[in-house]
Amino acid sequence: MVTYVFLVAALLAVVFSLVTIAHRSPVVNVLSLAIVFFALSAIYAMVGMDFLAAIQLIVYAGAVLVLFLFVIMLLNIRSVERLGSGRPLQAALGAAAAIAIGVAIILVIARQSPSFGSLLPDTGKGTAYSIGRALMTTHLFPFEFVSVLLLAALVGALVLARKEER
Amino acid sequence: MHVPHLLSVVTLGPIAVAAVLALIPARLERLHRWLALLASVVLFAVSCLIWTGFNPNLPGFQLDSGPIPWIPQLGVSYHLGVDGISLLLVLLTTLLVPVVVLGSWRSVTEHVKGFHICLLLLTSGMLGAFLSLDLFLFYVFWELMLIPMYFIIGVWGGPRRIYAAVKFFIYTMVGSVLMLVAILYLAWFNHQLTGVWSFAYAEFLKTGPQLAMGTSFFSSPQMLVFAAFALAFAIKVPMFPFHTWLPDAHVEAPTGGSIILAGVLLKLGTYGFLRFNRAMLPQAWEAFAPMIMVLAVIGIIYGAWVAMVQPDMKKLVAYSSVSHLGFVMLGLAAGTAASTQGAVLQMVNHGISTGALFLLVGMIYERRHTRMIADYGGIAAIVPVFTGAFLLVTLSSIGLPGLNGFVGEFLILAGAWQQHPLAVIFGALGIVFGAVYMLWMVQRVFWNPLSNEENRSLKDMNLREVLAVAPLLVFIVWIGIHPTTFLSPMEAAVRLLLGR
Amino acid sequence: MLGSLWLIPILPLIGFVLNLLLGGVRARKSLVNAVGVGSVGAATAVAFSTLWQYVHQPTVTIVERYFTWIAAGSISVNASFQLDPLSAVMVAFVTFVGFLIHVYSVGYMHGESDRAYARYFSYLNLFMFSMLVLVLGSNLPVLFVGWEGVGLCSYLLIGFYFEKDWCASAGKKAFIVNRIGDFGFILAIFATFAVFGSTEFTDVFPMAAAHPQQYAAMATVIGLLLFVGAIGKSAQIPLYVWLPDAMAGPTPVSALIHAATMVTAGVYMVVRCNVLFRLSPTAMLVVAIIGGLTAVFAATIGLMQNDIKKVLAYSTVSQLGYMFLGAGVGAFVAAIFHVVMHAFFKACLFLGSGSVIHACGGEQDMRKMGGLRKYMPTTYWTFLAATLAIAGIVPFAGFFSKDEILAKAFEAGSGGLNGHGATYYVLWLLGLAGAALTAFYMFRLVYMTFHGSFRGGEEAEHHLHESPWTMTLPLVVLGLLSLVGGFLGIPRLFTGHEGWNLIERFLEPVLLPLGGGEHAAAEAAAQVSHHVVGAGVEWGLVVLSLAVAVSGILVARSFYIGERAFERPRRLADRYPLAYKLIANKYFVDELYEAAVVQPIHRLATLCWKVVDVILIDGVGVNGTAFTTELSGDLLRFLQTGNVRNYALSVAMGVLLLVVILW
Amino acid sequence: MTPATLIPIPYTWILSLSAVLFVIGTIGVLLRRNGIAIFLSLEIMLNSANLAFVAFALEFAARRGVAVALTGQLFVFFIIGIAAAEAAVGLALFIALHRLKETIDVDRFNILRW
Amino acid sequence: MPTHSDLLALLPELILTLSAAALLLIEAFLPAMRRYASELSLLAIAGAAWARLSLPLPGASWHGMLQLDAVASFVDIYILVAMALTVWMAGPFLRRNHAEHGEFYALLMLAAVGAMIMACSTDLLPLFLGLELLSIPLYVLNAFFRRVPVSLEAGLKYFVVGAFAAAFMAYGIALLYGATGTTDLLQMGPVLAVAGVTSPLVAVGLSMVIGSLAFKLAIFPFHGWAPDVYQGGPTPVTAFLSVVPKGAALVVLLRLAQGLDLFHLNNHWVWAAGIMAVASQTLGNIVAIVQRDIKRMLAYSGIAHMGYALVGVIVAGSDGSSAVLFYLAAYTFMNIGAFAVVALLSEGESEPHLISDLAGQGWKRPVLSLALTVCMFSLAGVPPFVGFAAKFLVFRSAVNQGLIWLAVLGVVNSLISAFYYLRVVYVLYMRPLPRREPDYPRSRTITAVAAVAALAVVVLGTLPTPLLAAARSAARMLVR
Repeated sequence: MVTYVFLVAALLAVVFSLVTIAHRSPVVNVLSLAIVFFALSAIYAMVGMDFLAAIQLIVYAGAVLVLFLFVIMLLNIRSVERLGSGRPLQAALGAAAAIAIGVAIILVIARQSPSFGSLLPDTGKGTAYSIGRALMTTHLFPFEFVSVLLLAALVGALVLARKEER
Repeated sequence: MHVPHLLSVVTLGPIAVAAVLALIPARLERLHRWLALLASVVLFAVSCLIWTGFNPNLPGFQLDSGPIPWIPQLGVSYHLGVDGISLLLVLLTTLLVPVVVLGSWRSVTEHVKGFHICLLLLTSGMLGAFLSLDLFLFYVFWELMLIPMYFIIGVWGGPRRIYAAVKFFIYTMVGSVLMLVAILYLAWFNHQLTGVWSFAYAEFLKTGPQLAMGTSFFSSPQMLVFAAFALAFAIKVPMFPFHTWLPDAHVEAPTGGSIILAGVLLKLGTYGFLRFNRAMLPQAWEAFAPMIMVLAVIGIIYGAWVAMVQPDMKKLVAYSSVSHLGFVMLGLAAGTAASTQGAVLQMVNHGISTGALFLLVGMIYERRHTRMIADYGGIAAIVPVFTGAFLLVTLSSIGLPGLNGFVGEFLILAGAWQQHPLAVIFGALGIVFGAVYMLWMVQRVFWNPLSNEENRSLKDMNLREVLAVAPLLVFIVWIGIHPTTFLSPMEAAVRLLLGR
Repeated sequence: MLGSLWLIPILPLIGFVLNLLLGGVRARKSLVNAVGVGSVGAATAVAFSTLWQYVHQPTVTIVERYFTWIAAGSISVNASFQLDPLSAVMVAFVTFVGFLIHVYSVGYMHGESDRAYARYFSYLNLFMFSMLVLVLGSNLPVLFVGWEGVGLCSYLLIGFYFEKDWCASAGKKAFIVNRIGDFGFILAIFATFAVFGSTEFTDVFPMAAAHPQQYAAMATVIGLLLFVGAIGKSAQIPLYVWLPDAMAGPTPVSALIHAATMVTAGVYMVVRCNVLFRLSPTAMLVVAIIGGLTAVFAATIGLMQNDIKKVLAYSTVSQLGYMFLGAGVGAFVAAIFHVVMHAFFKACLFLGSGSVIHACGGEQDMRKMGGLRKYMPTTYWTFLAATLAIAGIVPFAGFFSKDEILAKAFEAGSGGLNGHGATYYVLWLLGLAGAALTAFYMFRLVYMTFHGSFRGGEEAEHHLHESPWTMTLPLVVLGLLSLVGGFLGIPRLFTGHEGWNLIERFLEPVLLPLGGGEHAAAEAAAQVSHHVVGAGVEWGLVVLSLAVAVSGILVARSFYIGERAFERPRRLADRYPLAYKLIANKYFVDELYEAAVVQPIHRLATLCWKVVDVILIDGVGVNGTAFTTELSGDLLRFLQTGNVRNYALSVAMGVLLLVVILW
Repeated sequence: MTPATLIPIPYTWILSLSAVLFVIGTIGVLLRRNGIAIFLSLEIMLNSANLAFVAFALEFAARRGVAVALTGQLFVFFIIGIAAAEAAVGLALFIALHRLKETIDVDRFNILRW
Repeated sequence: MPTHSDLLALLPELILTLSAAALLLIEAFLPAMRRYASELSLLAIAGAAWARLSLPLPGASWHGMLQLDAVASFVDIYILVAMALTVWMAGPFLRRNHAEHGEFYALLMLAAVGAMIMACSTDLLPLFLGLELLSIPLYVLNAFFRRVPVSLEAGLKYFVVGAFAAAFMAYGIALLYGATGTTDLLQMGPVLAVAGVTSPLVAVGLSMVIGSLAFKLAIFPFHGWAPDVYQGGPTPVTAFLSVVPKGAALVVLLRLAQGLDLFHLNNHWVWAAGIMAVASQTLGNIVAIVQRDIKRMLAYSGIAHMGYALVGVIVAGSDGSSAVLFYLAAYTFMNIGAFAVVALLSEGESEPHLISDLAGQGWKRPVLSLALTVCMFSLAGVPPFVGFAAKFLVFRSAVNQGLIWLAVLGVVNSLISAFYYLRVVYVLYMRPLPRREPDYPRSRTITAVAAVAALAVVVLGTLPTPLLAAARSAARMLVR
C-alpha cells in the first residue's frame, strides 16, 4: 500500500517537475512546482518526517512559491521561450551533462545495499520535538546563523528592488 | 682601513642613495645628476677598499657579510662574500657606474630622477648578484636587475624601445624561471642528504656534485639541474642561439643602458656558468663542456660575421659582444687554469672595451642623432681626439698585444689549446674576423673622404666626455701591459674552483 | 749600456708619446723633428754603443728579464729582451736605416700640415719601437708584440692620407691580410707552449736541438704555423697582395717599413727559429718552395708595372722570396745577409724614387718621366748603385748575398738536401731566372726614369729639381752602403778561407748544432753548409749568375733606350696578348681573392644575419612563440561567451570531469 | 523508545527519485532562458538534495540510530531556509533586471563577454 | 545553551554583525550620519580584529561545529584586512558615484562574517550556511549600481552560477553524509580511513563539493563567471570579491584536503586537482594577454593565481598549507592594491577600464603608478616583491613533494603572465599621455590604500619571515 502511495507521489514529482522546466508559461511552471512540493512533502510525511513535511508545505509551497507568483504577476512575464530553444549546442551538452551526472549518481546508488529504509522511531512527539531540541542545543549556532543569513537576504532584496533611492 | 660589513655597504649603498634621490623633487635635475655622480664615485672608492682589504692568497670567500638568517623557516640567509673572481667583476661594475652617469649627462634629458634611481637600483642588483653566497639571495638580486633595466631601456630608449624592453625582460625570465625550480630542487636534495634546509652556496658546493648523473639526460638529475642553470646563463651571456635579444636591447637602450648591459649584465651569465654550473655540478659540466665549446666557437665566428654586415654601429658592437663572450665561454669550457683565468680577465676586458665603445658611439650619436655607419666617413680630421680614443678602444677589442683584449684572448686560447686545439683553431679565426669588422667600421666612419657635409661641424670631445672615457682607456693599457695586477688576485680562487 | 737593452726601444716610444701630444697642440715642425728624429737618433746611438760593448765581451746570448707579463696556470710569459748575434745584426741595421729614413722624412714630409707632420713622426717612432721590440724580444709572445705593433704602424702609415679612400682601404687590407698570417703565428705560439712548456728562445731551441727525433713531428707543425705568419708579414704567395697596395703610404714609409725592415721580420723569425725548421725537412721544403716561387712570380709582375713604386714593391716581394729560398735551403746566414743588403739597396731605391716623385710633383707613372739624370744627378747615381746592387753585379752588395743564396740552393740540389734534390735544383733554376728578370725590370725602371727625354710635359719639366740635403744625404749613405756593404760577407771562394766571411762567422752561434754532442754537431754543420761541389763549379755558378744579370740589363737597354725605345715591348705585347693581359693585370689575383674569399664570406655573413638571425631565430623562434601565445589567447577568449548558461554548463561539466577522474 | 519499524520502501528508491529530480533541475537550469524558470529549476535541485538527505537519514535511522538520522533532517530544514533566502534576493534581482531591460531572458544579458 | 567561550569565540563575527545592523539602522533613521559609514565600519573591523587577536582561541566550540584555531584566526585577520582596505577605498568611491548607502557596508560585513564562518567551520552545515551568507550579499553588491547595466548583469551572472553551484554543494554534502553518516569533517576523515579507499559515493559527493568551492575560487572550468563579474561589478566589490571568498574557499579546501587526507585517500585527486590547477594557470594567463580592460585582465590573472594556490592545496601538509595561507595574504595585498589604483584611474563605473587609458599616467600620478607597478611586478612573481615569495613557497612545497612537473608548469606560466603585467607597466611609463588627457579623479584615501598595499607588498616581500611564521603555525594546527 505505502509502496503504491510512494510510487504515485514519485511519479507526480517527476512528471510535474518536468512540466515545471518544460512548460512555456511561468505561471504554469510555478503551479506545477507546487505540485512537486506537495508530492515531496507527502513522501516526507509517509516516512515519518512530519516536521519536514509541514515546513515543506508551509515555507516552500506556502511562502516561496507565492512569492514567485507575486513577482510573475508584478512583472507580468509571459515568455514564449521553450525548453532549450535558441542554443542547440548548449541544450544538447547541457542535457548530456545533466544526464551523465544523473547516471553517475544512479550508479552510485545501485552499489548501495538496497536495504529497506525504516520509519523513524515513533516517540509520540513526532520529529518536531527532536528537531526542535537539536535546534536549541546542538544546532543552536546554525539556527541563529540562519537569521543573519535571512537578514542579509532581506537587506539585499531591499537594496535591489527598492523603487527609488532618494 | 676596515669597514664593517664592507660588502653590504657596497651592495646596499646604492639602494640607500636611490631612496634619497626618491625624496628629492624631480625638477632639481642637476642635483640628481651630481648626487648620482658623487655617489657612484664614492662607491668606486669604497669598492677599492675591498681590493685593498682582499687577501689574494686565500682561495675561498673573504670579507663575509653575514650569514644573517633571513627566512630561517626555509634556511634562507643573507650572506655576501667576495673571492678573486667576483672581486674583479665588482670593481668593473663600480668602475662603470660613474662612467655611465657621466655618459648620460646629456643623453638623458627627461625623467632624470627616475633614470638615476633605476641606475642605482641596477647597480645594487648587479653587485648583489656577484657577491651573494646564498642562492635565494642570488636569485633575488638576479631578478632585481631586470626591473630597472626594463625601465632604462623602455623609458629612455630609442624608437622600438618597448619591444626591446619587453623582449629583454621576457627572454631573461625564460631562463631564470627554470633556474628557480633547479634551485628549489637543489635545496630539497640538500635537505635529503644533510637534513637541513639551506640555500647556502657552500652547502650546494658539497651536495651538488652528489646529484646522480643517471644514464640519459632526462633520467639525470644533475644534468637537468645543470640545463636549467645553463639556460638562464646562456641567455644572459648570450650564447648562440639565445642571443637575439641582445642586438635589440643594445640598439634601443640609451648609452648608459648599453654600457651597463654590455659591461656588466652579460658577465653575470659567464660568471654564473663559472660559479654555479662549473663549481656545483662538475660531472654534468664534464658532459656538457664539448657542447658549450661548440656553441662558444659558433658564437665567436657567427657573431663576428653578423657584426661585419651591420649598418648600425651599436648593432655591430652588440654582435661583437656575442663574439667576444664566445671567447669567454670557450675559456670556461676548456677549463684549464690558464683558460679560466683568461676567461675571467676577458670578462673584465670586454666590460671595459665594449663599455667604452658604446660610450663613444653614444657621444657621436648625441651630436648627429644617427648611428648609421653610412652617415659618417672621414671625420677623423674633424674630431681627432675622439678618433684617437675610438681607435685605441678598437685596437683593444681586436686584441692588439699590449692592450687588454690580447691578454685575455691569449690566455683563453693558449690554455684551451692544451685541451682542444681544434676549438682553438676555429676560435682564433674569430681574431681575424674581429679585425675585419672593426677596422672596416673604423675606415667607413673615420676615414675615407668626408662624405657628409653635416659632419663638418662635429665638435670634438669636451672635458666631461674625456673624463668619462679616460679611466677606461687607462685600464685598457694597464691590463694590457701589466695584467698580473688583475690575474694574481683571482689565481687562488680559480684554482680552488677548478680543483673540486 | 749593455744590461739596459730596454733603453733602445723605449726612446722611440717616448718620442711617439711626445709627438702625439705635440700633434695635439699643433706644435711647430722643428720641435717635432727634434723629438722624432732625435729620439730615434738617440736610440741608434745607444744601440751601437751597446753593440760595441756586446762584440767586445764573451757571452753570446744576453737575456734581460724585466717583469712577468702574463702568468696564469701553465702559461707564463716574461717581458724580456735578448741580445745575440742575430738580434744584434737586426738592431744595428734597423736603427741605422731607420734613423736615415727619419732624416729623409724631414725633407720629404715638410709639405704636410703641422698636425699631420707630428702624427707622421709619432707613427714612425712607434714603428721603430715595435720593430726593436720585435727583434729584441726573447720569446715568441714578446716578439709577437712587436710583430703586431709594426703591423699596426704599417696600417696607420699606409692609411696616413686617410681621406683618400684607397689609402684607407690599403691600410685595412694590409692589417687584415697580416692578421691571417698572425693567425698562424699565434697558433704556433700556443703549440710551442703545449710542446715545450715555454716560449723563451733560450729554453725552446736548446731543448729541441737536443732531442731532434722527439720533437721532429711537432717541429713540422710549429714550423709551418710560424711560416704562415712569415708569409703574411713578408708578403709571400699567397698573402703578398697587400704589399703593392701598401705603396699608398708616403714613400719613406715604403722605404722603411715595406722594404727595409718590417717585411723582413718574417725572414728574421724563420731564422730565429732555425732549429725548429731544421728539425723538419717538410717545413724547410715548403719555405724554399714558397720563397722560390714568389721570387719569380713577383718578378714577372714587376716586368710590366709602370708605377715606379709598384715596380719596387714587386721587386721587394721577389727579393723576400730569395731570402726565404735561402732559409729554405738552410742558408740562414745568407738569408739574413740578404736581408741586410736588401735593406740598404732597397731603402736607397725607394728613397730615390721618393726623391724622383718629389721632383715630379707627386707623379708616380714612369711613362711620364724620363731623362731625369741631368736634373737630379745625386739621386741618379745613388739609384744606379742600388740598382746594380739588386741586379747582383760584382762587387755591389746584392751580388754577394744573392749569389750566396743561389749557390746554396744549387748545393742543396746537388747534395740532395733532405732527399729533395730535384726540387731544389728546380728552385735554383727559378732563382736564376728571377735574377735575370730582376736585372731586366730594374734597368727598365732606370732607363724609363732617368734616361731618354722627359715625357711629363712642359711645365712639369720646369719644376724638376734635385731634392734638399736632408733627402740626398741618406741617399748617398745608402748608395755607398749598397756599393760596399757586400764585403761584410765575402765567401770563402774569393778569399780562400772562411775568415773573411764576417757575417757568417758572427752569426754561426745562432745555428745551434742538432742532436747535441760533438759528432751530431759536425753532422749538423755538414747538413747546413757542406761543400759537395768543387771550386770550379762554384766559379761557374758565379759567372753564370753574372751573365744572367748582364743579359737582363742588355735586354732592358735594347727595349727602352734609343730612338726605337718602347717599340719591342709593344710588339711583344701584340704577339702574346693573353700573356700580356695576364701579367699586366698581376694575374688577376686580387680579383680572384675578391671573388673567391671576400664576396662569399660577405654573402654568408649577410645570410646569417638576415635569414638565421632575423627570420629563423627571432622571427620563427622568439616572436613566433609570442605570436602563438597571443593567438591562442585570442581564440580561447571566445570560450567566454558572455552567456551565463554556458558558464553554468561549464560548472556542470567540471563536476562531471571531477566525478570521472575521482571515480 | 520503540524500535524503528520497517517501511516497505527501499531508501534507494527515494535516492533514485532525488537523482532524477536533480537531473531534471539541472536540465532546467541549463536549458531555460527565462530567469524565473531557471530559478524554479534551482529549487527543484535543492529539493532533490533534500530528498537525498531524507533518504540517507532513513537508512541511518535503521543502522546508526536517531542522532545520525537527525543530522540529515536538520540539513533539510536549513536548506529550505537557504532556499527562501535565495529566493528573496533572486527575485529582487530579477525585478531590478526587468526594470532595466524589460526582460528576464538571461541570454539577453551579455554585454560582458570575451 | 551556548557557553561563555562559545560566544567569546565568535565575538569578531558578532561585532561585525551587530555593526552591520547598526549601519542599517543609521541608514534608516540617521541619514545625516551616512557620510561616516565607511569610518564606522572601519572601526567595527578594527574592533573585530582586536577581538580576534586578543581573545584566546578555544579551538572546537559550538558543539564542535566550529574550529576556532590558528588557521581560523589567520584567515579572519586576512579577511578583516582585505575588508578594511576595501571599505577604506569604498568611501570616496561611493561618494563619487553618488551611491553612499549604509547597506553597502552592512552587506560587505555580513559577507565577511559568512567568509569567516566558512573558514572556521569544520562541519559541513555551518560551512554551507557560511558559503550562502558569503554569496548572497555579494550577489547584491555586484548589482549594487542598479542603473549601470554591466553591474546588474554581473550580479545576475554571479547569482545564477552561484546558486547553481550551491545546489551542487547541497547535493554533494548529502552524498558525503550518506557515505559517512556525518557532516563533521573531523569525524569524516577517520570514517573514510576505516572504510578504506574511496567509495564512488564519496567520489561523487567530493566532486560536487569541491566543484562548488572551485567555483568560488574561479578555478577552471568553474571560472566562467569571474571575468564578467569582475568587469561589471563596482571596483571595491570586485576587490573584495577577488580575495575574500577565495580565502575562505581555499581554507575550506585545505580543511577538506587535510581532514580527508585527499593526497593519500584518492590517488586520482592529485591528477584531478593538478589538471585543474595547470589548466586555470594556462587559460588565465593566455587569455589575460589579449584583454584590453584591466579589470577583466585582473580577473583572468586571478584565475591563474588561484591555479598556483591550488598547487599548494594539492601538496597540503604543513608545507603546502602554509604556502597557501601565505599566498592568500600576498595575493590580497597586490590584488587590492591594483584594484584601488584601477578605482581611481577610471572615468566612471559605466566606462570600460581600458589599459590603454593608463598611457603616460606614470609620470603624472607617480604614487599611484608606482603602486600599480609594484603590484604588477609582484603579481608577475618578480622579486623582491611578496608575489615572488608566495610563488616560491608554493613551488617549493611542490618540489619537496616530488611534484616537480607542477612546479615547472607553474613557473612557465608565471613567465607567460609577465607579458600582460609588463604591458600595464609600459603603458604607464613608456607611452605618452594622449592628446585629450583623461581627467581622472583624485582621492587621498584611495591613493593611501594603494600605497599601503604596495608598501605591504614590498615589505612582506623583503621580510616575509613574520607572515610566514604565522602561516606555518596556522598550518601546523591544520595538520595535527
